[in-house]
Amino acid sequence: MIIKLIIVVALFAITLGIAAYLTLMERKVAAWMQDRIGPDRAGPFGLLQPLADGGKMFFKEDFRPTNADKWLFIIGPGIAMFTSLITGAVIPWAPALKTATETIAIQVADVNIGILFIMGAVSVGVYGIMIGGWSSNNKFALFGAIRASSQMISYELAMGVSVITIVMMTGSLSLTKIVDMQHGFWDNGWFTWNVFKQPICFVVFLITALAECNRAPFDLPECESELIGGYHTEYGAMKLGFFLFAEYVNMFISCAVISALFFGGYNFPGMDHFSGLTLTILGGVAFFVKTFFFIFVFMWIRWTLPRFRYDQLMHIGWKKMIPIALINLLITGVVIAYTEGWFSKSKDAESASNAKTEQPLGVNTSFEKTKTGNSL
Amino acid sequence: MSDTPNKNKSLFADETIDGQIATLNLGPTHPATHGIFQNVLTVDGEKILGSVQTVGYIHRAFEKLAERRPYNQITPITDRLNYCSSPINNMGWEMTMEKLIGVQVPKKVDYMRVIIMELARIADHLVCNSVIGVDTGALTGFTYMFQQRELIYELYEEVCGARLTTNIGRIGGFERDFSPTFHVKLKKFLKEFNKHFQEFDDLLLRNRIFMDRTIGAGPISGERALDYGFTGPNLRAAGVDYDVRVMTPYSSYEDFDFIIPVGTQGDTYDRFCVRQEEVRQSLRIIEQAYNNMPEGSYFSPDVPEFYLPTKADVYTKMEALIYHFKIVMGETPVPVGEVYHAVEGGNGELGFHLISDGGRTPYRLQFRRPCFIYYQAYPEMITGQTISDAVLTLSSLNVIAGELDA
Amino acid sequence: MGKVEIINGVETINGEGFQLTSLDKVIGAARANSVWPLPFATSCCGIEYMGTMGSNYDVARFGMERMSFSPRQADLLIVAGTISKKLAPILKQVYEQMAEPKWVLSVGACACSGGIFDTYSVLQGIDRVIPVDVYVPGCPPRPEQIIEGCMNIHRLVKSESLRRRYSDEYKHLLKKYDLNDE
Amino acid sequence: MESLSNRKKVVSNKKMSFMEKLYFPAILGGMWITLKHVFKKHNTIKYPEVKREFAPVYRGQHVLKRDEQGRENCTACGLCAVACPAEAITMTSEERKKGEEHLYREEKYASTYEINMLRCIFCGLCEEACPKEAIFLTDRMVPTFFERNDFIYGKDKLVEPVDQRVDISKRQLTGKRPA
Amino acid sequence: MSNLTNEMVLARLQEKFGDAIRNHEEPYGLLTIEIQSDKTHDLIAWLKTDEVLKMSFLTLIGGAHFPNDKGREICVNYHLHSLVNNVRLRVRAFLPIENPSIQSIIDIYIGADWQERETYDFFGVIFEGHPNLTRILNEDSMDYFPMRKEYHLEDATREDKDDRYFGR
Repeated sequence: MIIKLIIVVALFAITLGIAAYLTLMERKVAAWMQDRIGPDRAGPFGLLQPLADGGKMFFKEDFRPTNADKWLFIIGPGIAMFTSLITGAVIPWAPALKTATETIAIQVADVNIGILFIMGAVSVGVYGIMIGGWSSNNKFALFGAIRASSQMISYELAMGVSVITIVMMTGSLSLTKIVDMQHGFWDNGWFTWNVFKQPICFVVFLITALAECNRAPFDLPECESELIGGYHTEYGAMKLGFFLFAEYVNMFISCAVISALFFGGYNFPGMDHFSGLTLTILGGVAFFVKTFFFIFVFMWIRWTLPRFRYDQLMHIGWKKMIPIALINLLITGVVIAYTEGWFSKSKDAESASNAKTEQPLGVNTSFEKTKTGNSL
Repeated sequence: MSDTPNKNKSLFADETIDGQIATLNLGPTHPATHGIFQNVLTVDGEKILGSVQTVGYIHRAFEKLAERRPYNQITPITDRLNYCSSPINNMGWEMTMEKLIGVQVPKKVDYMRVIIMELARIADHLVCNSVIGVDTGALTGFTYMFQQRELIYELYEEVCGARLTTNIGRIGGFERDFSPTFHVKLKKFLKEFNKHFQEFDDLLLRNRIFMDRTIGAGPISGERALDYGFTGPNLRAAGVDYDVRVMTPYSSYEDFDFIIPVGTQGDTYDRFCVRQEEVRQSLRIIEQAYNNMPEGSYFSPDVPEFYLPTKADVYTKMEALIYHFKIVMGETPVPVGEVYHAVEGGNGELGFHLISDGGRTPYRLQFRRPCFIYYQAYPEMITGQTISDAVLTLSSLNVIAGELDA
Repeated sequence: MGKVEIINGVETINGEGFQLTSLDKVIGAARANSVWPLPFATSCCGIEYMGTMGSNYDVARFGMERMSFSPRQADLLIVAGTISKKLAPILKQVYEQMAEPKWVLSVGACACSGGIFDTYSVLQGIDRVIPVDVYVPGCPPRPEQIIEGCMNIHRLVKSESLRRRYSDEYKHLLKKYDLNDE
Repeated sequence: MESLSNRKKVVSNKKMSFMEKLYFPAILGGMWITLKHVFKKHNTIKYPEVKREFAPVYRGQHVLKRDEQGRENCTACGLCAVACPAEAITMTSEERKKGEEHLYREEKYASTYEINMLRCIFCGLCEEACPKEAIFLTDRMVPTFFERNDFIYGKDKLVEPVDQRVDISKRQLTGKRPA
Repeated sequence: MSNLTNEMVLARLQEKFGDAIRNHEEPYGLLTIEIQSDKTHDLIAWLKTDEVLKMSFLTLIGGAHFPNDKGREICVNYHLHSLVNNVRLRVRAFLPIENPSIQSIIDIYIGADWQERETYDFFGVIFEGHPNLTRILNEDSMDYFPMRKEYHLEDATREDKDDRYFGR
């Protein structure tokens, strides 16, 4: 129990710290790509910049527009922040620490529907933006909120379908199981990581993750040149800070999920030579390296690409991403069925071991129902 | 979306699609306006039904001011018209004056002017195109191009001593010859610019996201554009190859070989492409002018009553001293007459209509400000499009507030 | 989050508004390194401000690259360019919409004094409608001068007591410009 | 519409090739460009520490020159004030008295000479107008101040100190034009 | 490009509009004709459609104020341009200051809209038939036409200036 508490607190602190420093990283990455230096005057190499931003926002006048809905205006950023923080709970950050007496999972909760939990929490997150944008009583904010919600709904579907593909291959919704399935790096003449098995699925997931995080080229809800600030136009001080913070936390979590689902999470080549604490630490390092690489990719994309237009965004979401994801799902299903021997006459393939793993297809259908039910 | 040019002729669409109609204030301080002007959009969701413009937020009474300033003090005022390419304005005004007093400047001055003016055109188009990039969300191209623009500013600085509002050149020539540093910097610029420019081009031009965004955004047909009085790159994007440099050559533009890039539909992508190509053509012109620069004086010796004598002469020669005082006091007589002179500014035909009554100040000086004239087409161009298109159209029209409001 | 009231809990040496406490210093330093500007760029100086944002000068080094076009989020109002009499009420409105603490940087001759445009339509200096903290001369100023102006703002921010915004002097200042306190 | 110049060339190509339709080639190409810049040396001038060199003819803060013997060149003729489009220069002239020959070069001098730096647009017309080579714009910048009144530059700030001469020799391109 | 000269243009114009053309001159090679103010609209409309002249581009509309010319105080200039022939033409009409009204050409050139509004704003020229003849650059509350010669340029509130120094 105490260990769990420590993990919770540590995760909370690390997430916040990383999110804070991601703002700095974003500014630095942008600067490097633009032949600039970036923040360098707040502390050495600008390392105190996030603290300065936080300090400033904390002591800024807290402002509420006269016509805004008072409570919703406050709740909005709260929801955004809360949902983005709780998603980290189900991510396995490192290989379980096996001591002589017990096995300590470096994870807050190994729920067996981990990935479903993340999807659910993320889709609640949009309410923060919607409420915030709507309650500000500002047209630009409202536009941002509308764009955010429709974008979330559209891209969640494709994201869900691409996740299902992985779930089908793994046979489990638990993130720990998905990660463990990708053990090591090379096995049976092929890579173990899902990205090599499901490259299309990965691309779809990456794109939808960008959209879910409102990152460029999908940053329509707050696109500065059109909507001034989008949903947070009327927000100032720490409430704005919450929104911005939530965005970076979301990005961090998304990248962690990407590396867990597709890049083997804490697995790394040659991990079998280690054990115990070393393995845990090295695995954790591997996980964070992967995560940060994807964060860099996110930023890299943001500072390179122009953004879509609203209707093009919808077009891509519904007419491209979802069909691609569905076709991929279908192919995967056929391949799985084939390898499992469903097409051969003998029913051996439906062995006891297979039946134990929670009936992949059954799970999928129920999962999809929940999803559609949610979003419509 | 709307691949066909906008057929909606009325400023306001009467029929509405289902849903509620809202008004949205684009400006005065909206980030997309890059300057200060207001558009009140009527929108149904993201779709724009109509727009009402308000301009005049930085009306500075240029024309009235010009009636109160002696001729040689008007050059600094013209700087502030289209401040992205102020040397073109300066030289347009100087050429107008030269036309009025009837002086032929040496060929070398013409070539020097061409170099400076084309540099200004490059700077102007770079600002416009990189800002289109910013408005689509790609900030990085903007920073690449601004580094190049900074080099152009350094070149101005070598010639005249200022970066943006240059006050470059004088009636009858230049205030000083190109310095050795200028030559070094210009050569370096000519050598390296293309590489960086190509990079910017690669970043956006054939990127499908960018193409999807810009193709069909804010289109206008050639006929309609002419009706509205479009000139410059925006008209050429609509397919009409009207260019003052070719139609009524001034400052020896007839000596140079360049093509006039045109577009087809007059949408944002056309405007972007036309400007990109114009930058390349300008570079070609600069190279031609620089390599064939004739020998000679950098000012016309024929106009002692307008071109300041050297300081050394002022101290030693009575005549020079008198001219000096007369020029500075603005007491030199000018012919009574009426001149219209047009140059190809960054945004189109920049005209100077000068009525002189022989006094020390212009009797009436009217600027033909291309922005002011074509910006009125904006509501028509965006009707039926989305807010994002409106923003892009605005930045691709390159509406410069200083020129818009005068 | 209500209004921040922490300041009252910190003891100052003699209780006066302009005496800096150590909290003042920390917060001042934080604020100074994170001044988010609202570029109210109307004309020529706006282009030069864009140049300052560009790679060659890079205001990002001061933590100022996040443009806040929404006045709620901005700390520094950079008025760059001519303000005509038609625009003056809008400028005032933008200033009023900004949340405390806020500063104003007046960039260029036109914003500072009307510059060359001594005409019927141009406001002769924005300090006729809003209080200005730092003036930057030039027409337009070089990016160096704009950075210099920003650094002056930073100095001001650093040395400003958290209490100043509640002081009588400040209220008097706002009253002079006919601005609401809240 | 027929061609007006016979020089026109359509430059925009809106047809996308198959590869371009796929989004990814151009996106990856763009990302490659930006990645290359990550490893490039930055192009920033760290302003307060590093200063970019201005052109010698840069039009910055004014200086009122003294001659070689330390006498003020200005004779308060007022040409600079007349030439100023921003009307930023004001002065009052005074007759030079006996015993002041070491201070002022001419018989008349400016007892007050003020430039309103907030009005000034640094166009350089005053420098050109001056028949006595007294006023020059230099490659120094006018600093920023908190108060409006600090920008009225009087003679105390404009006249160069005898021991700290402002070098304008390179600017004299204007003054000593080659024929 | 045909070689249309100013003489040919003038001859064709005089043939068509005869008496309405009061005056003509050629300052700096730009043919300028003065036309009766009530015929301006017809002339410009005809010029746009004429097969020979093809003056189908409106370059500029502007005003000028000549307070000493009684009955003809306000002048309205139209600059037209035949892009095909590359010939420019300046058409002007004089209006009395008591009733400076002239027919709007917005139905011929939609681009005349703002230029007419600007001319109204500056000189108070009433363009009959203009759908929205309001001030464009100045505030609506302004009660004079600032470009007329009798009005001052300077802002009355400026304090830091002493006119004695500037010779104005």
